[in-house]
Amino acid sequence: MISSHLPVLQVVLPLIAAPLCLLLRRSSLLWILSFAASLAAMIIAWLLLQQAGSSGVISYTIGGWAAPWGIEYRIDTLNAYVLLIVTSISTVVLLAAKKSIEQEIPQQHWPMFYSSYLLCLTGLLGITATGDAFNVFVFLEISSLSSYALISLGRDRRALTASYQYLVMGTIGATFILIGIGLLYMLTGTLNMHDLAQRLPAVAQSKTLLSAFAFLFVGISLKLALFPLHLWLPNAYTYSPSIVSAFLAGTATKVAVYVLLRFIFTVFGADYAFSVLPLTEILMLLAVAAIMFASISAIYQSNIKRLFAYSSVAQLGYIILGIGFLSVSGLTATLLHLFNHALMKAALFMALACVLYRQGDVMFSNVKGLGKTMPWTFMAIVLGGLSLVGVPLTVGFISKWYLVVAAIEQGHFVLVAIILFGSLLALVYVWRLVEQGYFHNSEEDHPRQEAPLSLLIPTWMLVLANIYLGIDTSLTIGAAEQAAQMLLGQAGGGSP
Amino acid sequence: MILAVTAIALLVAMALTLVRALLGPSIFDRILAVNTFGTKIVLFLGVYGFLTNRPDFLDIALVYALINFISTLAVLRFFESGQLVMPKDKESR
Amino acid sequence: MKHSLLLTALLVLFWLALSGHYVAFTLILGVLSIALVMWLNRKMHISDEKVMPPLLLLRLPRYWAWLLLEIIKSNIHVAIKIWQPRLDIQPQFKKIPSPWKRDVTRVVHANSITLTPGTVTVMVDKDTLLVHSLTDETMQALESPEMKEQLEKLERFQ
Amino acid sequence: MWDILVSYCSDALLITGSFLSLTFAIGLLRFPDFYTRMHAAGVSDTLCAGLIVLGLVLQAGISLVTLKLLFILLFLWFTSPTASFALARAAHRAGYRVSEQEEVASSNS
Amino acid sequence: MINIILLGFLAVVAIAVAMMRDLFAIVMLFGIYSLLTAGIFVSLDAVDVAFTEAAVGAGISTILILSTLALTSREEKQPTHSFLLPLLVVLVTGATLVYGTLDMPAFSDPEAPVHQHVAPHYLNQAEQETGVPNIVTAVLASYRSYDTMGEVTVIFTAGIAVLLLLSAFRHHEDEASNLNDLSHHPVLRYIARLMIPFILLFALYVQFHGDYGPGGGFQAGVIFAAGFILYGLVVGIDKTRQMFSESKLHWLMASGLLLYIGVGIVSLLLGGEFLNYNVFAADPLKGQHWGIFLVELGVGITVTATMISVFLAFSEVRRSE
Amino acid sequence: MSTFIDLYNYWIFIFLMMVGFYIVISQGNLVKKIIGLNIFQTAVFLLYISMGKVKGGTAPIIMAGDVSYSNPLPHVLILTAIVVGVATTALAMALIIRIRKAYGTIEEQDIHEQDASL
Repeated sequence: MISSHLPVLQVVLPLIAAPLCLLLRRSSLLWILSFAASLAAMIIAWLLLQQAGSSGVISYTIGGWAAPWGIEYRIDTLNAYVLLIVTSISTVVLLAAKKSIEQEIPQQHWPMFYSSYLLCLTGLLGITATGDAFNVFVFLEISSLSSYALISLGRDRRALTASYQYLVMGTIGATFILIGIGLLYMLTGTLNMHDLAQRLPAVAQSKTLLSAFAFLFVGISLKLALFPLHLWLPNAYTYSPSIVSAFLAGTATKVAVYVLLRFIFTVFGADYAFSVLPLTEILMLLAVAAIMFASISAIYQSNIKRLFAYSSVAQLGYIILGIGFLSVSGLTATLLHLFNHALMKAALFMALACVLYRQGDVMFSNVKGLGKTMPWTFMAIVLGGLSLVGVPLTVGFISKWYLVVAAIEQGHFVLVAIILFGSLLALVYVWRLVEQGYFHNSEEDHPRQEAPLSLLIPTWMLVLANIYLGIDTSLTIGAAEQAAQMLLGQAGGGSP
Repeated sequence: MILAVTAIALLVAMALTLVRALLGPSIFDRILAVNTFGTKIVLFLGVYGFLTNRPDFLDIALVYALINFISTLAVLRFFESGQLVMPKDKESR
Repeated sequence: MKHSLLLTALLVLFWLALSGHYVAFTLILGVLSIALVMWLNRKMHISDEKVMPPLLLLRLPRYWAWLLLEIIKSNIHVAIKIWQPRLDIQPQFKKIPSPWKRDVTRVVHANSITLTPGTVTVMVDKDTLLVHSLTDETMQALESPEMKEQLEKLERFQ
Repeated sequence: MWDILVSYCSDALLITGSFLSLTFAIGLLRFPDFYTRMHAAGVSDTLCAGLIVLGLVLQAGISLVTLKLLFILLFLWFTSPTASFALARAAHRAGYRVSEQEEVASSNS
Repeated sequence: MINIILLGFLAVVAIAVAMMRDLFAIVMLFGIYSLLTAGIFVSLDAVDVAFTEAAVGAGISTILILSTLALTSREEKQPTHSFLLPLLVVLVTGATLVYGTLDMPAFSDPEAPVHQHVAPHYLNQAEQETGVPNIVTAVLASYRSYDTMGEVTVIFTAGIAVLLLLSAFRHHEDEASNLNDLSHHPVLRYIARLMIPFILLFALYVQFHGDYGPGGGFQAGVIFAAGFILYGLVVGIDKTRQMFSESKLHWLMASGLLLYIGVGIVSLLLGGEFLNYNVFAADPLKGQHWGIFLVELGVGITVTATMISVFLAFSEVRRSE
Repeated sequence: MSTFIDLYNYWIFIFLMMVGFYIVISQGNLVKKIIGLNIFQTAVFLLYISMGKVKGGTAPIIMAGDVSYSNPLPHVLILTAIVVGVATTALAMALIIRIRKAYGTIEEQDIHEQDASL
């Protein structure tokens, strides 16, 4: 009986835990409850991925009302894959969260902090699971509002302005999405994505459709921090509490990418999206600009969190680049990198959380000699960095490999060069870190002082996943390829 | 017919009130205009309900009649507690 | 107690006027709602005020009628002033006595002044009201013995 | 016969109400300072509101709507002078005086 | 026709807001903007939306912005940076939309696709399927009740966020000045005490009659909270806080949301889909009735508690460092 | 010409949207930005509601008799969207109060200057 309700439980379980967190007075229970909710969500996501893999699309009508009238949850391999990314990152981050939160957040705020965290998770899961366009907007706002609150908890006062900036840009983005959805509704009279997909070809010539597409694209790009709409991201990631950075870096933009994919491929259909607009060119141009600009910016940062935030913008460039190819290998690269980037960024930000825990800050000066004082933490940073560069035997290599293959397939040799050059730039900023950590000594003589195990173990879990999944690729590539084929299979406009 | 005339008269009155709100000149003139505008909207909603034969929409007018004055009281409260004065004064408090 | 009953009666009337659905379910909800409001009322110490102004006011139809007449008269007065091609107004502040023992009378006094166009109460002090008046005439109307008489009746009323 | 009378009454009330609402809106524009405008605006809504609501009441006949309308009027008559008073007091406290020039008054308001 | 005039007013107000520097004046104009919007919503037949706008505009948003101004500053500085780029962005956005309008169905055309596909089902079937004559309520609380659950969650999230941001800045008991309320004004005190019971009862009426007329849990919650906001303004923040301690408000906020989710979970346990009210009673209409009633109650509770705690949080912020 | 009248409503919304959007991106005052954001959102709400209007229709509360009703679905969506708007405004205002406490100003430019001088 339970198994048929998995799609909705996926979202509702963390949602129930959120108000319960507010009521709990005992702080140890708070963490247990949050972690349990996240873990349960991860198990459900795993089960859903299995189900979707074996039986195709799972449709769940909420309230018992049939699809275009009620709200439908529609899980296919793509959803389930993204759900798994979000829940597993959230779970691992929460595993590490306790110590870091105890240090960075005043105790009176814990119940509300965990509550916000779970609400953010709920929002992200809701966006991913739903098959209703307006429902996307509602859950998008849940995740956004809670992430504004989470970011503002950073100890630096700039966290407040970062949060405000994100709030303004995020709301503009959400309102653009709202306009886009409204125009789609105006043309078709429906909000259900599947229904939209079937009704849109009839109005493909409409100018309104084109402007709906433009608004959705820009709105989602704002949420996704696609260059040049990324301005909110570096500050938001830099000044938020380290746990929040790790969580958001691993999940929020990934879900936004998913929404973009969903709208381009499922709702509008690749035929429409890529024929009416020069979408390939637009995406590639923006992606290349993101890779080049953000990587170079990253090199010049003195705050390491900020460095990795810029690197996130660059990595999103790779993700977007894969969509532009409109081929199975391109999309597979996108989806792979979605997962892989989530893994490496979460690992890196959690390693930074370890540094922050001991050093109180993550400027370059704090890293000096870190290879000696916090060897395990620093090793994690280095391995994560190497994965970011795309060194073989890490996950980063796999996704870059697919990207290069996709570029070669279509003869875009310039792009191959740019991808490699981007990796080179990544190597530069990772090398700066390595140099500081191993070849410089700290001014003061710090004793060897490793981060607490409860922080270090989850970090290393992610690092090892980075390496394991870089060697044994069957798991991720299988799901990614299946999802990519499904997306392109829909490109003809037909139903799966 | 008469209802329509009333509605139009109210709209004109609203327009004139709006002019006052825009001209000011003092902040109190604007608040006064907002207040008056609120009453006009209450009446307009009532008349409109009858004009369209749905007088059950009076509930909306009732909301305004009941709670629209709260924000004016809020203004007074902030003046009373000296919170809404020029920023300079506030720093010295 | 008397006042609570009166307030309850008013609330019942209000509910019945609003609801329009007299089936068991909504009626039960109505009873529960009124009970909740009265309970909150008590918690907020609203009705243990010695005198409940609404009830006092409702028991004074004569005062209302008199006030209404005043309102109409002064409305006409102010309307004429507005339409006069040349503005003929004498805006002025004045303190007028309001020597009432009970607050509620002063409230009625102040609000009655405000309700009649041409005069606005600006400040309520211990036993005076600061009033702004549009013209000399409206100010004189305030100081007329008639108003005082009416309010004295109100003060005596219990 | 009765119906016609009622409808005429209602029309007359509505027209007078509309006329008053216009009158006071013009007063709001015409009067020279805040306190005098106050006489024209918020306060006078009481009679204009009363006339219009009564006009509507006559249109509605005896029904629940009548009661609702009367409640609206009642609440308006309680809240409107209160809001006006609050506003006048706020202005007075903020140092807004008639005798002073408008510019001075608004700058230290 | 009427809405065109009102829209014209709206445009004028918007321009004025853009040009003015005095934030206080802007807030007041924004009040007019909200009133006008409500009027337009009514003239476009969206009474429920107008109701929401009325409750929010009159009851909470102006007061929140005023409190913010009281804690920050009133005048806006002259912006010095260039306005060309923003203007360009805005023009491009506008042009995209205008381009989009060229193929739009004409305004209020009954043949437009919006009126052909999903909506007719609601208009023709909803009353039979849910027993609710107000179709907006039927769609809101039954067909798309999941969206509404999201809506409550949004409110809950915002409440938590505001508490997270402001609760550390509450003033201590001794700092509470007697100036921060209006209780020494007999006029205000009496009128407020007279109005509060009616406001509260009206809110409850709105809560329970959303099935038949405009209104529902959200509007009711805001109006109910407005009653206490009035109380807080006139009688004192401290007294209001005595009635609603922090933990009590937390409890109420959470319980409304939990009630909503609980309805879903129970329907799931009874063998239906999440939020499928039909399974609550042998007669699906009865089930729908109960489901909608409980769900709206959950909305009302959370919204009331959130609005009150947001208001209190804003009012209790220490003014001086 | 007929297109003009048919689309006039939409164009006013677009105008409002642009004014609101302009306020958001051009003004330096944090409070004013949020008010602009509200105007922007309200315009979108109006766009939705106007697409639900049916000529000769009335509010979608079923009455006796043969009446045509306006489309209820946009109303439901906008109800939710208004709630989201209020929530965002409340959160933004709380943030602004905190920013003012931390920086002593609510002007974007002054904040940037203070951050840059660090």
